[in-house]
Amino acid sequence: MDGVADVGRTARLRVCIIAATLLSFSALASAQVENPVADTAAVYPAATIAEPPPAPITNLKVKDLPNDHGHAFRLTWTISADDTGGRNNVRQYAVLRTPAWKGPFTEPQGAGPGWRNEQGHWWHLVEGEWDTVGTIPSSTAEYVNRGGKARESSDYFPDYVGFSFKVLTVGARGSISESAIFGPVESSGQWFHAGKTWVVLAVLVYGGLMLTMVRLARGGKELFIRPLAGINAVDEAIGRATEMGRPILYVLGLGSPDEIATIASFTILSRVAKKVAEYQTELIVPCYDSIVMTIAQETVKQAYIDAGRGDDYHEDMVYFVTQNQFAYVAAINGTMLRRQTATNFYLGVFYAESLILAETGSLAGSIQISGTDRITQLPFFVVACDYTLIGEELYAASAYLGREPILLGTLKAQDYTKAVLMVLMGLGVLAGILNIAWLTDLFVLNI
Amino acid sequence: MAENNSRKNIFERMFAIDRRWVYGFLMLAVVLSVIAKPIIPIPISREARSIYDFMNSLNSGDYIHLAMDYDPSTLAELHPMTRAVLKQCFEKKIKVIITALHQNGPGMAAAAIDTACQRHFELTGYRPESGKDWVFLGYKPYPILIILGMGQNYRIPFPNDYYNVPLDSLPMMNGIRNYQNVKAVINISATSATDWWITYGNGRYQVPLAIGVTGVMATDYYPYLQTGQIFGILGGLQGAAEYETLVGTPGKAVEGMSVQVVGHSIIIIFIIIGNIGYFATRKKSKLGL
Amino acid sequence: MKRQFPLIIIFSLGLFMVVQYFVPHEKSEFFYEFIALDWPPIIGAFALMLGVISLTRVSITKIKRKKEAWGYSIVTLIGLFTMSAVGVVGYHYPPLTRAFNWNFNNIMIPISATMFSLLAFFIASAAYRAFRARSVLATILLVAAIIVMMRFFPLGPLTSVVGRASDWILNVPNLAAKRAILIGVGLGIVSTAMKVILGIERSYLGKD
Amino acid sequence: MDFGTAISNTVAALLTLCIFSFLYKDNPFYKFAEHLVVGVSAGYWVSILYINVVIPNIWQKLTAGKWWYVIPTILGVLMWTRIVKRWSWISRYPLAFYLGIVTGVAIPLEMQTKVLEQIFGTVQSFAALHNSSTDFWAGFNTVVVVIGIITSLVYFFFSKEHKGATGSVAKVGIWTLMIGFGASFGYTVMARISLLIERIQFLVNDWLPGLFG
Repeated sequence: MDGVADVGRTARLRVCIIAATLLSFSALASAQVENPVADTAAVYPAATIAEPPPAPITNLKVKDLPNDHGHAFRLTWTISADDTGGRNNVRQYAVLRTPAWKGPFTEPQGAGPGWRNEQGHWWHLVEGEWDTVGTIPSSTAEYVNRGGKARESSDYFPDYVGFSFKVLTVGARGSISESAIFGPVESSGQWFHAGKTWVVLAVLVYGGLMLTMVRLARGGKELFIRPLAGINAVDEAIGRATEMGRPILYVLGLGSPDEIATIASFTILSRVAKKVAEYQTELIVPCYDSIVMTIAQETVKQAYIDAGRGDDYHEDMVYFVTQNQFAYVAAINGTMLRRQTATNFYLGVFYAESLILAETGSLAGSIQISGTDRITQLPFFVVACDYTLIGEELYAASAYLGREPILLGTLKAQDYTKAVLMVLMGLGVLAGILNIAWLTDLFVLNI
Repeated sequence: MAENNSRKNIFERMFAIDRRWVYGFLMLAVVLSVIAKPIIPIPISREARSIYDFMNSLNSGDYIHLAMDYDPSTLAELHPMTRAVLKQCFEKKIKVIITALHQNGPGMAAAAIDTACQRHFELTGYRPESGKDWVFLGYKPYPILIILGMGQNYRIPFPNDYYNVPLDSLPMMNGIRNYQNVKAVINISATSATDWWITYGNGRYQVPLAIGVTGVMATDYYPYLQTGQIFGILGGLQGAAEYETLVGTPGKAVEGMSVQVVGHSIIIIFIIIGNIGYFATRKKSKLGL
Repeated sequence: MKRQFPLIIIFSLGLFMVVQYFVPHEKSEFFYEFIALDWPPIIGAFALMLGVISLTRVSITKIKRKKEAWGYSIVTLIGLFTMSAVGVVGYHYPPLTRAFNWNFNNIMIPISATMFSLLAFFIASAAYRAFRARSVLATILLVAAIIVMMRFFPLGPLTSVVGRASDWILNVPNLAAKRAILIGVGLGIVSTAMKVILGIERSYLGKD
Repeated sequence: MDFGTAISNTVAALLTLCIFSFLYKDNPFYKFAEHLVVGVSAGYWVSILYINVVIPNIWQKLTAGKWWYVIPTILGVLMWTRIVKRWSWISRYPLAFYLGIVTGVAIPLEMQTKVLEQIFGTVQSFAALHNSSTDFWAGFNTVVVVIGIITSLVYFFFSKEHKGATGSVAKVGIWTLMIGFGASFGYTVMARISLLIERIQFLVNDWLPGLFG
């Protein structure tokens, strides 16, 4: 749609041009605001009807778009006096940029100055010529002229080249007034994104805390962790099973051996096995994953040896059932009902099938202690079991029992970070209540 | 004490019945209510309306990205959402870029697009075409890196579309580089792909994001709604029914919601009976917690 | 050599990706786009193929050793080979894709969709026998659950009351609870990622 | 409904009933259907990976002269050394390449979206109280939310004994968490039942009419 019509032929021709102009206007009005591809065709029609041009826009400012990979300018201005005021006849604004930037070409077309080889693609910089890089509806006071960075894409334009801008105010019937020219300005990419300072701070603080805490824990420093109600529940449940002389069932869940919840479950299993060895109660550990089974066997054997009952340990306490979700659960239900287990432990990674376990267990009248970090399973465990270790409590329980330096250090680092975050949030909320604008504006991420 | 014992064995017998009776009862109730096809009014939540209003505010020719990251096991809740969104896009001539980042999902996504085009053809006589009205990019492994890749340029992870047609030869895709050319991403998912869209899609590229998720996950995403990281949530079958009503094609989800009333009532009655029995037989919690 | 070099790769790549997030400049985007985002899907394809290979191996050993229920492993292998043959060959010989789509629509969809619908029965049976208000916490949970479950019930005048109560539960206490959990999960993911990059956590390397 | 669809629907319906038969008891039909879907979906992965990755991202890139795509392909094949015990250490290199990228990308963004954004969201909800539109209820709810967040965080705080003041704060925290779990419970029940409803809709509305239609 080239739009530039040569006026001054016969009257008939003028009429159809006016009609065409009005038509193109209606299409323009409905076209979307910011066309991603800079529309190089001149879209403002020549002034066909004597119409006093609307007032031009004032104090145009152009600067490189900050915090980006370059190839972008941000223009701001005050809208024309005739826009939503005065004669209110402003249809739109058009942004023009000089020098013109034509391309990409495979090789230079003709001798002339201004041919630039941009990584194998030829572009032509034409001084004194204007490109239209954007049209914006009325009552908008800013525009981002964003170019691509790939040298071969049609909307690419180079960094570190002085471009000047002007903004045309286009009247309802096509009359135009130009703003003052602003420039030259160079676009460039930044090496640090200022808006992400908060994120850098948070990552450095948390990383530092993590490293120091893990090193302290490895150095054997006594890091305090509060006693957990969950651990008392575990001990009480074992005690009750011994009174009733019925076996204890320990289910490590469906997780793979490297998942944190499964690792935490091994630590608690070793404590349960140690107590079971002391009280000489029977322990049953059906496993879903063969590697988890081997690790569980080693854990239980070691716990028996630590309790001085090495010879009481026999291999088939910990056995592999199957790798199929529902079949595994069905097999455990059978064991629960057959052996009338007094206490059932479900600690580790669980999915939707955990429901059937907890239901059969409560039917068999056994005490049930569960713990998982799968948030979607927690509601069902809470209402179906006697006690549930919720998410991080499972990690805390294993850190409390096992004192393993990495887990302990990480837990303490997370605790202190949460403390810092709570103070930060308190400060922000206070600023919000007292309406201290400059302080609450700090608590914003502009990425 | 005798009276307590007799009450105890009534409830004991009641709860000791074989679980298959419970299954049979639920199955029968659902089958009957599906046949009866009752219809209940569907209240529209703010979270669903904000997605509908946003889509309505788009002009024809705008682009949106529909990310269908689910597989057949959850199509009951999520397929009606996809169909309703596609219907709205085709009606308003909004161009749709579609991806399916779950390895069991692409075949189902292609089928969903086909039925949506067929329905649009039956309504308006025009059949939306690949490359003109919609583009289906298909599946690639490692969703996190695919979401980041599309943030830089769709062509990095997807040189071709699902039918192995090069992207640059699709008329709709020229001038479309990454999320800056797309008005919003609507992620319909049953997996943690939703978390990855929030963290790696909206978190890094600030693309406006709305989600349609299964009931299991829906409540976990309200914090993101408050911070504005997402601008709408369709929660499970209810979200699907709301969107079907908003788009004006009440279908499987709306019918399903009426049957849900029966299903939920059974569960609530079971919980209440169960607890009456529990308190009646005075089984104190053994640990006194 | 077997352990040191992978740790160096992880440390250098991980550190670059962390720093790259804060450097919007064009130069930092080159490696990010053309290596970090372009190559992994290719590796991912082979990694996923690994899962299929180990499934085949497990099924074959089950059949060879006549392990319990080995007959079903034959069904798995038949399903695997026909589907992949129809799919792969189908790409070059289009009429086969009809069979590929037929298998998907009439085998995968019905079975996967039905598999998880079993959970509705397990919830019903558990609701009847296991979901007890045995503690204060369980009571709060059940009361909130029942209110939320009745949010779309047609209760006449009561509908809007229950609806607004459920809406309040979702947007206030649930928002607070899930936001606190999110903060914990976020810190957990970041600490695990840091431990992997700094080589503190090496379990993925396995035993050599 | 034409003959072909009736046949397909019958196959789908029979397989659906095979899975439902598990409700009665674990039986050969259920085992058959389960093992069949495991095989078919594995075969489906092979085809999707071939059509969606091997051809566009490897084959066409190599044949288009971009030889450097050989490097990720080799790294991918090295991943298969995990099968052979003796060579499985080689698979650490592709794994290291992938893990390095994914963990590096995760650190800043998870911290930003799951931690900072949530804290700032709460702060901004208080700052927003001052614009005219907020009524009493919005203020009340914002206060309840911030109390809920702080008490829940204190519940997950392990460095200080839950006694006295901290104890009661943590108690309010666990109550908030329980209401949150109640909401999840309610929505999960809806999710599970809708899967069953859809299957019954298929059997009753699509399959049966087809047979007797």
